[in-house]
Amino acid sequence: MKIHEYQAKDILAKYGIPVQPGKVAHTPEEAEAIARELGEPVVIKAQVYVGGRGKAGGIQFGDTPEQAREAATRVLGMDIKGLTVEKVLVTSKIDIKDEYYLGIVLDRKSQAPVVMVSTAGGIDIEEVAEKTPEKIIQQPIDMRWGLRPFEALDIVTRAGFPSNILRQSAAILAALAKAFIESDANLAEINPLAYTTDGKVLAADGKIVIDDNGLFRQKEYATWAEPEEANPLEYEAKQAGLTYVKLDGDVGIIGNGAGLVMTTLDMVARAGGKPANFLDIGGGAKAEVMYKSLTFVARDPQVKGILVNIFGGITRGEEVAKGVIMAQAELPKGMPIVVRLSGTGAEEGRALLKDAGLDWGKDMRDASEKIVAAIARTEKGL
Amino acid sequence: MKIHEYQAKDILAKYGIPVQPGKVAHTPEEAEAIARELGEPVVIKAQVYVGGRGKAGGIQFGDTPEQAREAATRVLGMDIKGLTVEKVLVTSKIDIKDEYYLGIVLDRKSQAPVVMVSTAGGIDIEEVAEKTPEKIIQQPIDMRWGLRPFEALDIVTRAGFPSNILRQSAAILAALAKAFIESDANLAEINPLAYTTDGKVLAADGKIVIDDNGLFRQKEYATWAEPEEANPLEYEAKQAGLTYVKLDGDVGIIGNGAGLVMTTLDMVARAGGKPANFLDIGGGAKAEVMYKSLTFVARDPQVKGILVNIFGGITRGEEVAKGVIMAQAELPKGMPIVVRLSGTGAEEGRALLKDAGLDWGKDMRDASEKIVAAIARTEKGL
Amino acid sequence: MSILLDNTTRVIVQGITGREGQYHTRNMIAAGTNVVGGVTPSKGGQTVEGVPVFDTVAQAKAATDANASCIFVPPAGAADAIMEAASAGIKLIVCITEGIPVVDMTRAMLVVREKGATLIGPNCPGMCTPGFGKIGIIPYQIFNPGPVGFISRSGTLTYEVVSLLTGAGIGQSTCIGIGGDPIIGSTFADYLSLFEKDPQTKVVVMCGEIGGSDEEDAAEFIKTMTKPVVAFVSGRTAPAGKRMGHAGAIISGNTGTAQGKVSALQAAGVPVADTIFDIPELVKKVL
Amino acid sequence: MSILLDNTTRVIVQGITGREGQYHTRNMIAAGTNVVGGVTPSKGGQTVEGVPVFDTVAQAKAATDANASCIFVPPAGAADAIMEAASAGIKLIVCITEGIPVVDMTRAMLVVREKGATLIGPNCPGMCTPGFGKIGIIPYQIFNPGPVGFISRSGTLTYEVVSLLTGAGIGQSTCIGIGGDPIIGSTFADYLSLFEKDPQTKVVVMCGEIGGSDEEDAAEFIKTMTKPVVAFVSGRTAPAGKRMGHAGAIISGNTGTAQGKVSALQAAGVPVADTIFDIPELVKKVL
Repeated sequence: MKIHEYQAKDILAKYGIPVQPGKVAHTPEEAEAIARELGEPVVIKAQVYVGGRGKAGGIQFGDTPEQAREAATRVLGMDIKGLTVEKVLVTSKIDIKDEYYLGIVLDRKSQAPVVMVSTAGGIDIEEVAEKTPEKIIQQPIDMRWGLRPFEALDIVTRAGFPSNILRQSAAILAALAKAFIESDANLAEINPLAYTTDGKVLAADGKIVIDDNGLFRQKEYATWAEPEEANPLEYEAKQAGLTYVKLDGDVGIIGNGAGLVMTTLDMVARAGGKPANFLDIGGGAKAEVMYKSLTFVARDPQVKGILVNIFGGITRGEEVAKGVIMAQAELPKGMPIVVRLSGTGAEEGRALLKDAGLDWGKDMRDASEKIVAAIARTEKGL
Repeated sequence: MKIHEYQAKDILAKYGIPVQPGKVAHTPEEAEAIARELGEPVVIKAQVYVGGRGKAGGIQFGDTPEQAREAATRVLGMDIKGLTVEKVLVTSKIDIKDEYYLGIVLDRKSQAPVVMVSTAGGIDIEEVAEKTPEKIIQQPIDMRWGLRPFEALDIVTRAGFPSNILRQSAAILAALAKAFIESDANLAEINPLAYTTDGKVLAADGKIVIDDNGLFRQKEYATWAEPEEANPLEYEAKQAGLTYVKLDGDVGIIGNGAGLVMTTLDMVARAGGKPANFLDIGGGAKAEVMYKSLTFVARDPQVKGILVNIFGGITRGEEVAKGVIMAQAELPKGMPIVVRLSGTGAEEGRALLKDAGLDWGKDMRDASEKIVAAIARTEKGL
Repeated sequence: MSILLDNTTRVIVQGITGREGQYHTRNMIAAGTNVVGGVTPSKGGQTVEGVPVFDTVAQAKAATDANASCIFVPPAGAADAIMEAASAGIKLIVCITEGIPVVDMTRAMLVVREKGATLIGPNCPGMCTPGFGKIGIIPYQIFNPGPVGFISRSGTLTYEVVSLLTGAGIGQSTCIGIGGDPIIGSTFADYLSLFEKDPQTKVVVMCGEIGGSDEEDAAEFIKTMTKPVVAFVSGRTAPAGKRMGHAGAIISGNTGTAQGKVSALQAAGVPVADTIFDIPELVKKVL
Repeated sequence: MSILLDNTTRVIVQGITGREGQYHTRNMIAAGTNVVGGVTPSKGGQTVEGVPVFDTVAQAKAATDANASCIFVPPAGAADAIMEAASAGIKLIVCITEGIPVVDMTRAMLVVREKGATLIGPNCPGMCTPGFGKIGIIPYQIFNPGPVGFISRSGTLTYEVVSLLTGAGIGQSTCIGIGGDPIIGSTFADYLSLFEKDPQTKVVVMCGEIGGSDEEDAAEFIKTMTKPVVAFVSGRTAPAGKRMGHAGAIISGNTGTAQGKVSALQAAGVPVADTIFDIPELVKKVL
């Protein structure tokens, strides 16, 4: 789960990492009030779930509260990579002398969080990794210990941080590792770690991604979930407990099992269609889940037809068929549905579908071709 | 540092360990009010830093708020092993079916906290260890991991806890280990862990001893320090930063280095005297520390004379002599002082002492014999 | 022969008293698996599906001499269950649980590696060896003994492809669903190495998907193998940055794309099926 | 010869820029110790008492080939400093710091043991080998080279007894203050075993005190030794349950009494001095 910069900084501050004082504002007036409260020049930063907001104009400055309001007026409502800016972080402007990078990312290969540290801060670390990998020091964390202070010190020293900021940087890195582990993070990044002209070392920007699987015990962070402007349906699906990803085609797709659904998307694409979504109903779904999934997928206005692909194991064919039939009544009139059922209860399910006059495919390929053809026919008004 | 049962239970509760609701009372009226608030029969438990309070009558019951007040009246002010009861814990009475023991103690030999678990709860675990050691399961904690849930489960299972309480007991034990480690404890004990007739598993009593060396980072617990009734001087010494232990003789003893002071006590005893205290001024003490130490030791009304034994290394003899001379003016008139100085600055120090008319010993034995003799002379009015 | 599961395998089920645990224990027994006991703390002494329940894995192992475990413990306790099994000396651990926090898995893997255990999963359907039984939730009836070793990151997709193989008259030696999480106990390369040594297995089918670089690593390993491998990769139409159901199925930047995996496999000389329907034919070609 | 410290020993000082660190570095160098560098994070590049300061032990070791470290780091960071030294491959670590939380020491000892390092202390005066120098804060001028190996839990008491020995014309091979904390890197038995193998050492004097059972363990070891041992135990008048200055000097129940230790040592055939003044004579008897 992505969280905003201001939320990431709240977590960092909780672990003792210095950040500029600041607050989030939803209106220019709030931004002005916060700037007045801070009593110093501020920076207004768009809070959106994408990178590159600086280049897009999502970071602006205000030396006075009035200027802060004006800057917030420009930034709020701005479109950044398809996302509308609905809130800004109003925070003290700092005078940065040098920028460094501290990051921790879950690494599949070492099966551990890996610390990444570089003196090349303030820029995209993936770019650094690609062009000048020697500028990044990487080290997996021994999860029995966490990152011990002397290890953090050794890492920033090896990364070539200047001697005078080693102690502070190491303390921040060790705290970042603690925050990562205790917050169930997949990624925790301070970029840049700023060394200011007045000799402070602080997290000028922070990014944390929380492991969805950890949310059950990260109760505070779980409440931070919010709809991504660009994908309101995905947010609602998550709230409804559905594993749904919005895509930009017109063929709604529902199946059981992530790999099967992904393969179904590929198959539909192969048949000349464009998948509108990914929806995995998981194992052992009952008719209600099928019903909910179909009606949910149909809420996407781009969807012109729906393919249901079920390989029954724990999931029973009759239940799937019942759910589809229940849902059909509520779907837009004439919207094509093709169901493919095999495995447990497939015979019974197909019988039910037949009675309800629903189309079915004999296998994934057949079903994919049928739904693509059906949508094409509907489009032509046939 | 010892803490009271109610404080230990606050810590346990913070780690999710079930305890009875309750509050501490300083007066019978407070006890009555707490009993009324709890709205059920209560037990009144003396809060003193010694064991065996039950046998001493320090635990009494009250089925009504009025009875609670009466019970508190009996317990408050009671003397238990030389300590006056100044507060009581007023807590819900529970109906215990079975009692178990969970403890964690720092073990020097394994250099780790060792978990000790027994079905023989409610009684002194040292007695169990002596008479029926096979009833105790012991296991050191791997400090890289802490006590993991499955290890806690394995321990309570091996200890022979009944199956139906294994899950809860293991969760409590794992939480106790976490509390131990994170609180810088030397000892953390739940005795008894009670299995109540209504099927609950909870910590009916709790004991935690905090490592003095950890107090700098256990800021909340550090504020819990309070004078032990029997040893107000020890409490004050700690507040003043002096390493002081009250004993029950009449020869005040001050030295540098714990081993040296202990040996000095032994030597004074050998010379026929009885040490009044242990006071280690540590390394590199200045005249002010010496002065403070002498005047502090003299505050003990039992003290009839003072022996100062310094082997100078970083500690300089002149500083010691200056401190003694400064203090002398404020000590009871005629109180004998014998100083023994050797090592760095011993010559200079002795010269100063001589000028001030103070007695000195050529070595530890000589000085010990001199102070014992001097006190004997003073006693006889010579 | 086969890999991992054979007639010496004695299985316990951790979380046996739960709905899932009980249901699949019944199925495993029906498939011929030698399920010798189960574990649920505070439920020791009960009997489920005719096998005794113990409070701890250590007790179960002592009483039954189990050497494998199947875990149906909920996410919050599943990593602990893995550590318990490995610490008790269980050498084959199959963890079905989906949704384990990844931080927990980083810890559990330290123990699994230290104890020299093999972990399949988590977030996997388990494995089966036709003729000997299964550990996990794979539908056993779709299998036939035969020469194909099968490895997949997915559950139902596995069943689809196995059905196609069986329908085409091609049987399987052992089938493993390796799990859809970012951190899993064993990867394609680990199982490929076992199949390479297994006399029964003549060809290996691996079904990969987007995310991570296990397929690329497998491709490297395949270059050292004598046995042929046929592959399929799903998620060609998946966009970057989206978690496609499996926690591990996510393209990060340029890492983990289906095209990258297909290219790596092809570079290792592996025929990669365009659709799953092409798999039986590719297998027949190399058999 | 001697133990632990000889002419191959190259010492760094962790916490060299602090008041204590700097002062004792000067004294160590004056005693002839080969101090090759110091470590204080964020102070790298400075020079203290003529030796270079580094930011980390790893850097110091790489630059100076140090094999021993003396730690003057404050309590909050001292255990970390021990782990840093051990992890960097330093084989002899002397930790002077008093007041380290015991929980920190339980962790540090895991690393010390894993890395095969020898830790003296913490909460100790360090050690010296007359003729080669010292690591720590022991006043070097009271020593003379000779046949007595000396081990003590105390600081100033050590100086007292060594002065008595030197005054009686008896010199020392190596002297070690093992530390007054409940958890220390090495115990009497560890050092006895080194002295047993050291050709220079003819007799060992050990000064124990109340608390723990290291003296009892030493007594067991002494039964296996060929060299004579003379002992002294302080704290005969100490009451139970009181911490006598040293965090480790506390009698718990019946454990850790002076009488128990004296009895155990006597049972192992060790002459135990009644007062420290009897020690030189006892040593002369067995020399």
